[in-house]
Amino acid sequence: MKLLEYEAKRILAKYGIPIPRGGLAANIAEAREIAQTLKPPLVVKAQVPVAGRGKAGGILFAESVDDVEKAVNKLFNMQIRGIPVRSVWIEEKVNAKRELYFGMTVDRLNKTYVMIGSTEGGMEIEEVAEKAPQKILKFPVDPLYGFRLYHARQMAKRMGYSGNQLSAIANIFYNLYRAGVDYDAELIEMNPLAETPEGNFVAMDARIIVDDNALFRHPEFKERPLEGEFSPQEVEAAKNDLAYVKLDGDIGVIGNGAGLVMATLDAIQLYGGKPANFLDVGGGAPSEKIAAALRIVLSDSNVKALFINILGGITRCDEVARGILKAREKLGIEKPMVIRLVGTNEEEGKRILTEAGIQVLDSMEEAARQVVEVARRL
Amino acid sequence: MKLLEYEAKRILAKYGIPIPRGGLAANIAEAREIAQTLKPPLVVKAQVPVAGRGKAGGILFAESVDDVEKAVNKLFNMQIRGIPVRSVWIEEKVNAKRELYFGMTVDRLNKTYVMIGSTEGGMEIEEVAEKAPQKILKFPVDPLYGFRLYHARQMAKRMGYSGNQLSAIANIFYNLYRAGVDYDAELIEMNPLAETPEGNFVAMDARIIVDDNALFRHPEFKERPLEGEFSPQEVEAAKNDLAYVKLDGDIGVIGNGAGLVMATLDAIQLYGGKPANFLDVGGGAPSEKIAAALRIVLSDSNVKALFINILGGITRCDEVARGILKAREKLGIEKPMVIRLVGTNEEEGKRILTEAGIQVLDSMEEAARQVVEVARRL
Amino acid sequence: MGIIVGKETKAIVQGITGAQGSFHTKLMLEYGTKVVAGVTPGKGGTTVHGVPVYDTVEEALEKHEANASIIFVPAPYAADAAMEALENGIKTIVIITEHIPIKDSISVMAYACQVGATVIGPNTPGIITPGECKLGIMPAHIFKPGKVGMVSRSGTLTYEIAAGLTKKQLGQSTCIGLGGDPIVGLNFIEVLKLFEKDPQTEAVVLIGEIGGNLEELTAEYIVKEKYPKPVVAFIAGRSAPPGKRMGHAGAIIMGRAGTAETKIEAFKKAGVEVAEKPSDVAAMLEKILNDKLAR
Amino acid sequence: MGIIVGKETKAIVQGITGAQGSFHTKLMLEYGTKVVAGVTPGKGGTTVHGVPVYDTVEEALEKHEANASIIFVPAPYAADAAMEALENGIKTIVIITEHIPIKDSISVMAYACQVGATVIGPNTPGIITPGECKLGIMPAHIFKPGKVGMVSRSGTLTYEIAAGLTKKQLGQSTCIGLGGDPIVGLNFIEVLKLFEKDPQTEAVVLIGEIGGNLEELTAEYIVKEKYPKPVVAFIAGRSAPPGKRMGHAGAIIMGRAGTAETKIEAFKKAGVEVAEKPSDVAAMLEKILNDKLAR
Repeated sequence: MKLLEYEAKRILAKYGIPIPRGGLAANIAEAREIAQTLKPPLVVKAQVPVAGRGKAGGILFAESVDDVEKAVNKLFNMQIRGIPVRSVWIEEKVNAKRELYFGMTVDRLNKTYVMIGSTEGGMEIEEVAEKAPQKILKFPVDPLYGFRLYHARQMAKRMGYSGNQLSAIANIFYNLYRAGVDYDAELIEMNPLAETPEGNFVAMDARIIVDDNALFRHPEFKERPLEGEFSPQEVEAAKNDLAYVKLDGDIGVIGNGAGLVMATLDAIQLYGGKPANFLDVGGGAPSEKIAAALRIVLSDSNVKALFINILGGITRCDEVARGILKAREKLGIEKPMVIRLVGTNEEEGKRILTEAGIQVLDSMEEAARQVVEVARRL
Repeated sequence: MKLLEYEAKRILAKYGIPIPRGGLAANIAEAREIAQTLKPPLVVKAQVPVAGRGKAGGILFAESVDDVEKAVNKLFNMQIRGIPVRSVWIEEKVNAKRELYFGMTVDRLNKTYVMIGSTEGGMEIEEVAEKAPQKILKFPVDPLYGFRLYHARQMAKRMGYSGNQLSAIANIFYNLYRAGVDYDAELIEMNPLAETPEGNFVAMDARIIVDDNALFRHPEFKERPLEGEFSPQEVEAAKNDLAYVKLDGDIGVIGNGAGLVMATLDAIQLYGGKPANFLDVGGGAPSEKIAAALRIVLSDSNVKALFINILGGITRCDEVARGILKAREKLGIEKPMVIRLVGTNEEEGKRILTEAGIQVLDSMEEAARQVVEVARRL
Repeated sequence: MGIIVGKETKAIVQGITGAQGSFHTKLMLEYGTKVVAGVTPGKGGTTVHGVPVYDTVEEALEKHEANASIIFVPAPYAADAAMEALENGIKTIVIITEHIPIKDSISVMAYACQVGATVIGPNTPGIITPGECKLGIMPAHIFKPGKVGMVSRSGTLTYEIAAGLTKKQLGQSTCIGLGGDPIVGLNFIEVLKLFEKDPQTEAVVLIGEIGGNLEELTAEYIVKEKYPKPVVAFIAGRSAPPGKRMGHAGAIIMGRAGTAETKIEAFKKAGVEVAEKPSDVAAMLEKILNDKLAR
Repeated sequence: MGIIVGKETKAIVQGITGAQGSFHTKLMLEYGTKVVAGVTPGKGGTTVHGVPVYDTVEEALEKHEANASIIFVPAPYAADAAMEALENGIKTIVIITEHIPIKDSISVMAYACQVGATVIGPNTPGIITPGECKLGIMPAHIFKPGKVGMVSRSGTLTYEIAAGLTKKQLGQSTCIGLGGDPIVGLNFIEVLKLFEKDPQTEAVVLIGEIGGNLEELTAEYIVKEKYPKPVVAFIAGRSAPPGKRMGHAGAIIMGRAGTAETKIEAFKKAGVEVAEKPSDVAAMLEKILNDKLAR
């Protein structure tokens, strides 16, 4: 779950990390009120959960309360990567002598967290990572003893800090780690972390992605609205514990297992078709979940034909078959369906569908070829 | 820091451990109000930080609100081990089919925490521990991975539980551990933990001692009044970071290091004297701390003579000497003092005292003999 | 033969009384896997398909000898179940459960490393040495004994490709699903090392997907160690748009590394044949093994 | 000779710029201890009594060879300092700091055990091998080289008894303060084992106090292993009233075990002579060593 900038910043502040003075506004009145308590120059930032917001015009500057009103008006009439702006964070502009990067993410190879720091932070950090990897400091965390203050000092030291700055920035690094672990973050980062001309440090921007699988430990995010961040289909999918990603083609795809669904998309593309979505029902989906998957995919009006590709392991083919029938009955599906169904309880599944007059294929590639053909003819 | 029963129970409840329904009252009106919300029979329990409260008459039973009033009146006019009762906890009486013990403390030998369980809990648990140690289950906690739910289940299993009770009691054990670690407990225990005729579990009594050295991590206890729990001298000592215990003799004792002070008390007793207190100034005490120690010891009117026994390591003899002079000047001390001062900066310390006309001895046992002699003559 | 599991494997099933645990215990027993005991807290004393159930792993191991565990315990408790098995000395652990928090998996892997145990998963279909032992949830009928080792990050895609092999009479020595999570126990390189030492395995199929850089590192390993057995790879996610999230964190595309293109490129550079679609794998493998025979 | 520290010891001082750290660095240098570097975060680049100061242990060890560390860091940070030294490969650590939370000490000891390091303390006066190396805060002039090993739970009481020995010309091989906290690194039994192997040590003085049951366990060990060197014990706290708390958790009396009586009884049963007052120790030891010589 991607948190918004202001949520991430409030968490950082709770862990003692300096952030610019600021406040959240959902309308002009609130914005003016907040702006009056702050010392210009100010920054007005659209709260949308997408990267590259700055380049898309989502960050504006203001010298006065009236300026802020103008900026907020502009942002509220804007969509960033298709997402409407519903709130803004207004804060005092930080004078950065230097922009650093500091974050934590998951280190798959070492099977632990990894802390990442760079003295060349800012919008181009990804370019730095690619072109000058030696400027990125990576520090895998001992999974038993964690990232400790002295590790933070070692990193700070390697990044060239000493004296009072050493302790100040090491504390920020250490507290970022604590926040990340406490909040089950897949990613937590400050980019940029500003060094001011006075030698202080302030987190100018912050990002947190909470591990979706750990949300049961964080009930505070349970009631968080998903609207605005995701398409209606994605919201519906999340509610049904389905993994859905909207794409721009016309063949609706449902499968079990991320790898198989990806390979299904690849096959459709290979035969010249264009998938309308990625939808993984996961392992062991009961019939209700299959029905929900069909409902979600079909709610996308671009979909001309449907491809259901199930290879049962923990998922049972009979459950899938029942789900398809349930959804067909309830939704009155008329769009053509190509179904491929093999694996656990395959015979029973095929029997159910065949008796209901639905044809079932054995080969995924043959099925992909057929669905591309069907969609092309429509 | 010893928490009171109600504080311990509220912490347990926060961690999901069932406790009897109840409330805290500091006066009769509050007591009646709470009693009205509870279902009799009720228990009225004096909130004092001493063990053996039940045997001392600090726990009374009540069948009605009027009964509660009588009980509270009685308790508020009572001292338990010299401590006046200032508040009572009123709760619904638990019907216990069986009284268990479960707790966590520090395992010095294994250098970790140890979980302790017994199906023979209640007031006689210490007797059980001595006479039938096989009935006490000890489970050292892995310092790296902690006490996990399955460890709790292993203990519950060995204590004879299975089925739904297994999970219920294992969760209680596990949550007690979590509470203990989170609150830096030196000791956390439920005694008794009741098993009701219906097979449920309820913590009838609870005790938590928080590691004094970890109080900086628990600011919620910072403002907790020490009065009532400790003598005025003990409160004053705690404020000055001194370790003071009142005893019942007439020779005031000040020394550095718990072992040395204990050996000093032993020596006084060996020569037929009776120490008035234990006071350890700890390591590296500055002169102000020495002065505070003198003030505290002399505020006990039983004290006839003073024995200061300092063997300087991290403590500097010159600092001690200055502290003694400071206190003598400020307090106008007239009671006889026997001073033994050797170790770090010994020459300087002796010079300071000798110049001020105070005699300093080298041998602790000689000094002990002298102070006993001086006190006897007074 | 094959690797990690075989005729000598004696398994316990943790979470045996749940719907999935019970269902797949039945299938594993039918396949011939020696399931000696089950564990579900609070359900001790019952049986599931004739397998006795205990409250704790400790108790199960007092009564039965076992050297492996397969875990169907729900996600919030699954890591704890794995720790319980590890602490009780079990050295092969298959975690079927998906949706385990990353933080929990990190602890499990650290513990496993400390005690020298092998963890497969989480979020894996498990492992099968066809004809000997199935410790997993894969549909057994698509596998048959043979000389191809399979290792995959994807569950169903493995079945897809295994079915293709079997249809062409290319049996498998052992098939392993590494698991789809960001943190998993075994990785490609470790499995390649085991296959290298296994006399039954003559070629390896490696099934990767977008996300992470383990495929790239594996390609490096193959070059550096001059890996002696032929490897055929398939990478899912060629059509994935960059930056989109495909089902789980394992499929987040991170920068330029981690795309299907970088992985395919890395393998091709390492002399590994890369299949365009799942069904190509069997054909390519057939040719490699025939050529080998001809030599 | 002696144990743990000696001429070969090269130490760093963590928390060297604090009042205690700086003061005792001076005294240690004067005693001849090889203090090669100091560490205080944020104070790197300065010097204390000629000893160069670094921000991290890592950095200090890049520039200097060291095999021991003595820690004066304030309690909330002291455990972290110990972990830093351990992680950087230092195998002998003396923690002078008192008031470290029990929870923190538990972590340090677990880590030390894992990496095979020796921790003395916390809340200890340290260790001294007279004439060779002092890694601690004890007043040096009361010690002199000799053949008596000393091990104690109490700081100042050790000086008391050591001074008595020295006055009678009974020098010491090594004196160790185990530390007054509930959780400390080295314990009596471990030190007895080291003294057993040390050719210089001919007798051992063991100074215990009320609280805990380590003295009782040590007595058991002496009996069971037929400990070959003579041991004289002193136990502080005979006059302590039961249940009263004497200065720190180390002195809580727990049930019947842990009183001075149980400890004295246990030692007497184990054939260990127990002194009634501190000054008796030297006299008893003198007699034992003379008897030994006579035999």
